[in-house]
Amino acid sequence: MADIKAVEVSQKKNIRLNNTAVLFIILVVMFSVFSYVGRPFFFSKLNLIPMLNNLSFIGIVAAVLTMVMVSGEIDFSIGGNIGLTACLTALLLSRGLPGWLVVIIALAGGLAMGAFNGMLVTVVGVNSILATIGTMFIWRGIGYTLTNGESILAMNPVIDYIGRGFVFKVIPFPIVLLVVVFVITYVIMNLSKWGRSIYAIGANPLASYLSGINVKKIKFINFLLCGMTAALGGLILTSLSAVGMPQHGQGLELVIISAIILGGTMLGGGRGQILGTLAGVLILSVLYNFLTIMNIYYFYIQMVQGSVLILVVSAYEIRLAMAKRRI
Amino acid sequence: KKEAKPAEEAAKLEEELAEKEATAKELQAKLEEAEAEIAAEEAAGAYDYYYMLKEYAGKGEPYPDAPAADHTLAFTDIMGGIPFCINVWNSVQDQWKLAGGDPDKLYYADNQYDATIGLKNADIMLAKNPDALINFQFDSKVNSIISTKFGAAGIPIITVDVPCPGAPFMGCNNFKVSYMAGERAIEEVEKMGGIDKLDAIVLIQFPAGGEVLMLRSEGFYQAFVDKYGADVIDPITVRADGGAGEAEQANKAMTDILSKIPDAEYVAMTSINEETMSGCLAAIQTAGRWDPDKWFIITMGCDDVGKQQIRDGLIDGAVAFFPERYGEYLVPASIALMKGDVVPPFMYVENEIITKDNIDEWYPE
Amino acid sequence: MEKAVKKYSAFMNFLRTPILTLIGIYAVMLLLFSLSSENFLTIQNFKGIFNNFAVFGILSAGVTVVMIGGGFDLSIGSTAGLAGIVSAVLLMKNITVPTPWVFIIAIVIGCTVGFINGLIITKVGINPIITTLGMLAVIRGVCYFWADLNPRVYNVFVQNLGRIYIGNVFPITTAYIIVAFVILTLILKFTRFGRDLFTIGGNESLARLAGIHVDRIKIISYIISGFFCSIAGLLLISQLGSGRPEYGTGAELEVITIVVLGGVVVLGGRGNFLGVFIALVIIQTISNGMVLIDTPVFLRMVVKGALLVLVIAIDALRNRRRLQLY
Amino acid sequence: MVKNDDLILKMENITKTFPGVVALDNVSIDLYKGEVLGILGENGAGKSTLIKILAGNYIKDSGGIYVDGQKFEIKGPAEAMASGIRVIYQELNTLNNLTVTENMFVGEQIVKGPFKIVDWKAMTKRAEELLDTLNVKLDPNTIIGDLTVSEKQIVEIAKAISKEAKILVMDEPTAALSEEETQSLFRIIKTLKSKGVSIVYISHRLKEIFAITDRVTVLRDGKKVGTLKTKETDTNELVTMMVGRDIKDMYPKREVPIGDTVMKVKNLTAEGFDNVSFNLRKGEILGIFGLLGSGRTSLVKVLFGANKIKNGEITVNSKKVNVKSPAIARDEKIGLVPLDRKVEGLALIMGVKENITLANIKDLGKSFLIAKAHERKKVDKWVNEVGIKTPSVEQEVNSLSGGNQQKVVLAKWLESGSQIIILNEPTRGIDVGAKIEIYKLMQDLCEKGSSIIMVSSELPEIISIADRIIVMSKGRFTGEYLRKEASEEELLHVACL
Ligand SMILES: Nc1ncnc2c1ncn2[C@@H]1O[C@H](COP(=O)(O)OP(=O)(O)OP(=O)(O)O)[C@@H](O)[C@H]1O
Ligand SMILES: Nc1ncnc2c1ncn2[C@@H]1O[C@H](COP(=O)(O)OP(=O)(O)OP(=O)(O)O)[C@@H](O)[C@H]1O
Ligand SMILES: [Mg+2]
Ligand SMILES: [Mg+2]
Repeated sequence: MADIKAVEVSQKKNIRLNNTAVLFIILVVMFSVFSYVGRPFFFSKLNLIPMLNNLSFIGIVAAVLTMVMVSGEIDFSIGGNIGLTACLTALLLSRGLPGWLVVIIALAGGLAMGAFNGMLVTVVGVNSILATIGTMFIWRGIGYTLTNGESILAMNPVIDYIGRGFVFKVIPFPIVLLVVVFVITYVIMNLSKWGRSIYAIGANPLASYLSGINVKKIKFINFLLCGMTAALGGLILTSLSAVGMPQHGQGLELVIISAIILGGTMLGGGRGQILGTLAGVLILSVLYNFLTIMNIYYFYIQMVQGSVLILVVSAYEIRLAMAKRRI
Repeated sequence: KKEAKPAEEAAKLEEELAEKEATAKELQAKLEEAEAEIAAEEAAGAYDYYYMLKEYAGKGEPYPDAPAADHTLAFTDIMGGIPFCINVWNSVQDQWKLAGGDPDKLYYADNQYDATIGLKNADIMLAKNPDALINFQFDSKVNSIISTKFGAAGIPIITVDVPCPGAPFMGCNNFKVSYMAGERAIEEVEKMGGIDKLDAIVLIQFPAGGEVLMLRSEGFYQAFVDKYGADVIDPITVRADGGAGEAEQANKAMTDILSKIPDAEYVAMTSINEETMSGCLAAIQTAGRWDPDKWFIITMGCDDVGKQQIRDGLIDGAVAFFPERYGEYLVPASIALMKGDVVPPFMYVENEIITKDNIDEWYPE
Repeated sequence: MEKAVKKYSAFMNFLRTPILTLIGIYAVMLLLFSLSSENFLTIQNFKGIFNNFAVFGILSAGVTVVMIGGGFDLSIGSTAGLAGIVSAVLLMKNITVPTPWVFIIAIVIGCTVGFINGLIITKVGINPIITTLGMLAVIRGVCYFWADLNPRVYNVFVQNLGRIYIGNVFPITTAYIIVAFVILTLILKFTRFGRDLFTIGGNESLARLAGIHVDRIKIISYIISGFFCSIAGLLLISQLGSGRPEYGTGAELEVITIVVLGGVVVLGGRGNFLGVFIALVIIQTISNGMVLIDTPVFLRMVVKGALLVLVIAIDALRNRRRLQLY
Repeated sequence: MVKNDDLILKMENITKTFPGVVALDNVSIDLYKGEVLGILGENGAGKSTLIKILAGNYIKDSGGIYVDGQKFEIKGPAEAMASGIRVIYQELNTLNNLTVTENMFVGEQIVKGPFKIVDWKAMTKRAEELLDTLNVKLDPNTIIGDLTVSEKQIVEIAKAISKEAKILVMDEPTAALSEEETQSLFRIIKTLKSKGVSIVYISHRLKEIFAITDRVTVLRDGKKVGTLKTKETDTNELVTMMVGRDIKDMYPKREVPIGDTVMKVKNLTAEGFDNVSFNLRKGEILGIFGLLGSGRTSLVKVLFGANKIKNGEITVNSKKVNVKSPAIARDEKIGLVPLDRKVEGLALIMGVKENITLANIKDLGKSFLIAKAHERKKVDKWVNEVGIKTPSVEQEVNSLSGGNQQKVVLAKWLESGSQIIILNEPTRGIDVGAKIEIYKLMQDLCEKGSSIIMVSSELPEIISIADRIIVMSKGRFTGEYLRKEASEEELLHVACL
């Protein structure tokens, strides 16, 4: 049969680089240039390890939020979640609860916040942008109310370890967490049945539903996971700063979403790569780190980051348009 | 004027008050202790090098022997771009030059009023391994972790305005300066005819900014309480959240506060900084309630905005923090620390109350 | 089959919007606050409430237009900030730019930003949320070029712009908002541009088929948003008496909250200014009322979020004709 | 070229390709002043594509368009409209949040005064007038989302005739209309014609073609077969031209032994239809015929669990089932090939592979993970068996031709092991070759013991392929025929009851 042959021809066009690969190439180029220009500070263990440490919680939340965004939804409440979790953690510790219990309660709190978002979106049917802008105010407001706006020291062996501990005495624990979360989300999104359903839902929720996929359930669980990882992010940030404060995580939603979009995830769902998100997080962090090393004022750093976002996404659009024309 | 609150509430208020008083007293005690310590060390001549450099700094002359040459200094700014911080940063840069420092070896990062960014910046500064760090960050508790890290790396820190464990403090004693402001306002109140005529005391605060910032207005209140008693002051005190030191939110908050005290004519007021006050002033004017003779306003800082407000007759005075002179303390102290010398644990700016009468002395136009 | 002609009035169609929910909420709020504080239901207080939403009101005018056309604008706060600081700098004592020129320059700034937004969104085809998110950062950075100038606004005309009360009662800023809302309502209802905007927001491909110049109209909608950012920027420096690079920070979230609360559909094609106006009053009344009845400061944030969630949830439930399946 | 005053429009050698399909191949038509030109052709022949090019909606690959003898480069819909070309599209396109009036004047509101103020009064009045001429009673202030399909279609017609046009194109305008409504439309066409408007009329209903057109152009597989004077031709000739081969080849029917009842539907009522009962037997192809809006889609959606049941019961293999969701339907081995495959059937930006396994993801591996080799093997099997032409199984289905897309949807249900397959307009928009393949596939399935429910509005197709045909009209069953008993006239008649 002629058709079979047609199948076998396959994949010649896939030699074309995908967006994620391009991002990593950009990252490598940036890295090399920065290492040279920012010598001797930029390319040093003393700089890069803390940089990774400091982006760990952003990366972790971004990875799971990527899952939410590929399924066509969004969660703006992550920053509020981080703030509330930080406050909760510090408060519970100050009441003398054991560290492990506090961690469990904090993660459960994250789950609860995720469940609330998920309910609003899947059961009530509210647009997730609006629902989570609303809950963002709620979470952060509760954080402020609980602590009366004050920061609370959060020192406890368990909590300390989450953000500042080392595995085998050398590898910072947050980096281990970051790697673990990225491996897990990569496996989920790229290798598992679950991830397949997520992509399908993002590509066409109606067709997925009409193919027997339980769209609501999957979206709901995505929100749950997102809530929980945001709480984990809150724990890491609490540990990194040794303080629980309601301001924690303020504005992080836009940083994280920018990184995800930079990584090639499309608003509206269906397209997106966990590794792209990793690249996006790294690019924004490396840019910040380098420009700060070069004594650039914060607002100009922000300008550069904003321009990079627009430029890279323009490039995606242009590539997509060119690919369409090529057919 | 407001009627007495129900007993329950009053009790709660009293409790809070006692707590606040305790905090204030504690602080005062610490302060006295520190002052004693400083005096002792001073007598022993331990701070001589710092004082010597500071003398040159104060005169604006190059420091002898260009002590900063070949050294590096890092400065993390609490919030780049606001007048107060611009003044501080400029003065640090000027002093660094006077000390013979290379501008390229003066590192800068902007903490953006954000603990997360502050931590990131601290780490980047750590990677640049400066000889000393001037840390200007908004949360004293977050500072403990920064202090630990720099301590481990053997890099001395000087902290600005917000305490940092184990690091010498430079800046203002928030409670003290706001107490000064309160005393000054009391003078005005007395001139006008005494406390009975005063309708309200308005404190524009930033609760989200933490305790240290709250002291910047609670001292004002305390001065009134000490003079007239809590039973007189409490019923007329209004606290409001004016936001993070930006005019916009303060303007809105003040509008609402004016509704809360619709009949108040004679009002004493302070706020966390002058940008905030400028928003409040605009609100008072817009509401048609502005009368320079009936509002007794003392602000904190006396930065460029504050000076203008004094000249414009909008405020009765400002407690000057002299941000443009912060560098005169910070750079000599940094250099002393770099050289392995010691500096006083508290370096307070000598605060002055600047009014329309004396502004031209301090800041000739 | 003979079918009776069903009569539909414009009014009935109007009731499909969340307007009733909003009015209900507002009534409850008025009741609660006036029972708990004698200072609430006073002219003095309402003067304040209305004057307080000047900037958000003006910004929401533009955002409503953009959102009806299916767009989004996150750059409003930064754009207002830019127009504000540049105007304030131009109004400084030692700079002699005539006031009308300052206004023109401010408006040109806003419209230019809007034009750039529109151009990127339509011609490059980037999602408006992403485009304006990027622009938010870029423009805020530009504002800081003038960070150390600290311009104060002494120009009496400019000061009065956002501060005076008509007949000593009615804030002139509210008059601007009403004028803007009425004019925009008329434009949306009675001009081709307005109708086309609804069409584009409702179904962009249909609009293209109908021969509507979709790109042009979208760009104009962003320019309108930019225009209102300019006005908001001028109001900011007028009301605050100074220019600062950070003015307008965070306005985007507040304004979007208001616009959505007012019943403008995020995906476009539906919305009206009456709803937005009521939402404005509601948001401002909440924060005012809560100050008057001594609510803990931070609870206000929770209440605002809860209100947003509540209203959009009610709207979602009301408009869900068939059970949502996925 | 010969100057001819009466020649309004000439489309010359138009070619247009889509990924995988040559939709138009050197097609030329011409249109004279005041005439009605019919365009005939099977589904997918390229009729809609041709007029979309004329309307500026698609850009042609090559060829020329001349209006009034002038070369006319159409860059977009606006230019086409400006030169007096108006189109009623086949796909209903309404703004469901807005009123009838607003929809009717989208992009071309009536304005007055120097400031071009939209004149709502005039528009409402004009809308009423137009609806009146079309003999419908509708309040122009109704929100259009509340209307039925046929009412929406009438609004679309009213919209197209609301403004003077030089060339009016109607792409299957009567698909959803009743006989009465169709007659009103014809009256209007005649009036317009007498005013000198030229009309392009596309329809599958030969009866209408004979009733209203002056000439008819026949397309087949994207090529023009010929143009005839309507008066000088007859049904047979046109059908032969359209099909291009013997009807027998076109609809290959095999007799498959029919077994026991596999699905039993009793007194089923839901949104869109009332009190419906029928049986489906093993190996059977049950056809459901009805006009647009007759309730067919609602019915199959209920059978598949995508719409809610109000009343009645469904039995599958003698077991009463409560099909609450498509997931349950799938587990009961029911599959649905939906009406609009791009919207309801396919994840367009995903590959052929992912789409084929879409309904059976749980079977992609024993663990949490996807066994890639296992998946690949399954997919390759279906690609071969169903005959999907694709450069690779990774290819985005977006770029496949309509027929191959449809085969992907079918393969999806085969992969999930469906025994009862519901096909809603299975051959809509696909070319003849692919059509025949689909018919063959359907019958292969029946031979293997599956049962099929086929919803179709194409009479020849349903009459030739279905073993038994149920006719629906206005949400009720109005007739049931065995294949041998059914005739096109009879079915159409019953469908209009
Ligand atoms: N946008 C598109 N993308 C890809 N292929 C298309 C597109 N539009 C049409 N086609 C293909 O072009 C061919 C002709 O389609 P067209 O819609 O013109 O047929 P038609 O004669 O109008 O059929 P029908 O009678 O079903 O309306 C079909 O094979 C169809 O699948
Ligand atoms: N959920 C619903 N709510 C209200 N009306 C509905 C609903 N579903 C269907 N209808 C109406 O019921 C009638 C039958 O609709 P249905 O879509 O089943 O027709 P159809 O014959 O399958 O049309 P087509 O083949 O074009 O899809 C239509 O008038 C439709 O508007
Ligand atoms: Mg005074
Ligand atoms: Mg067609």
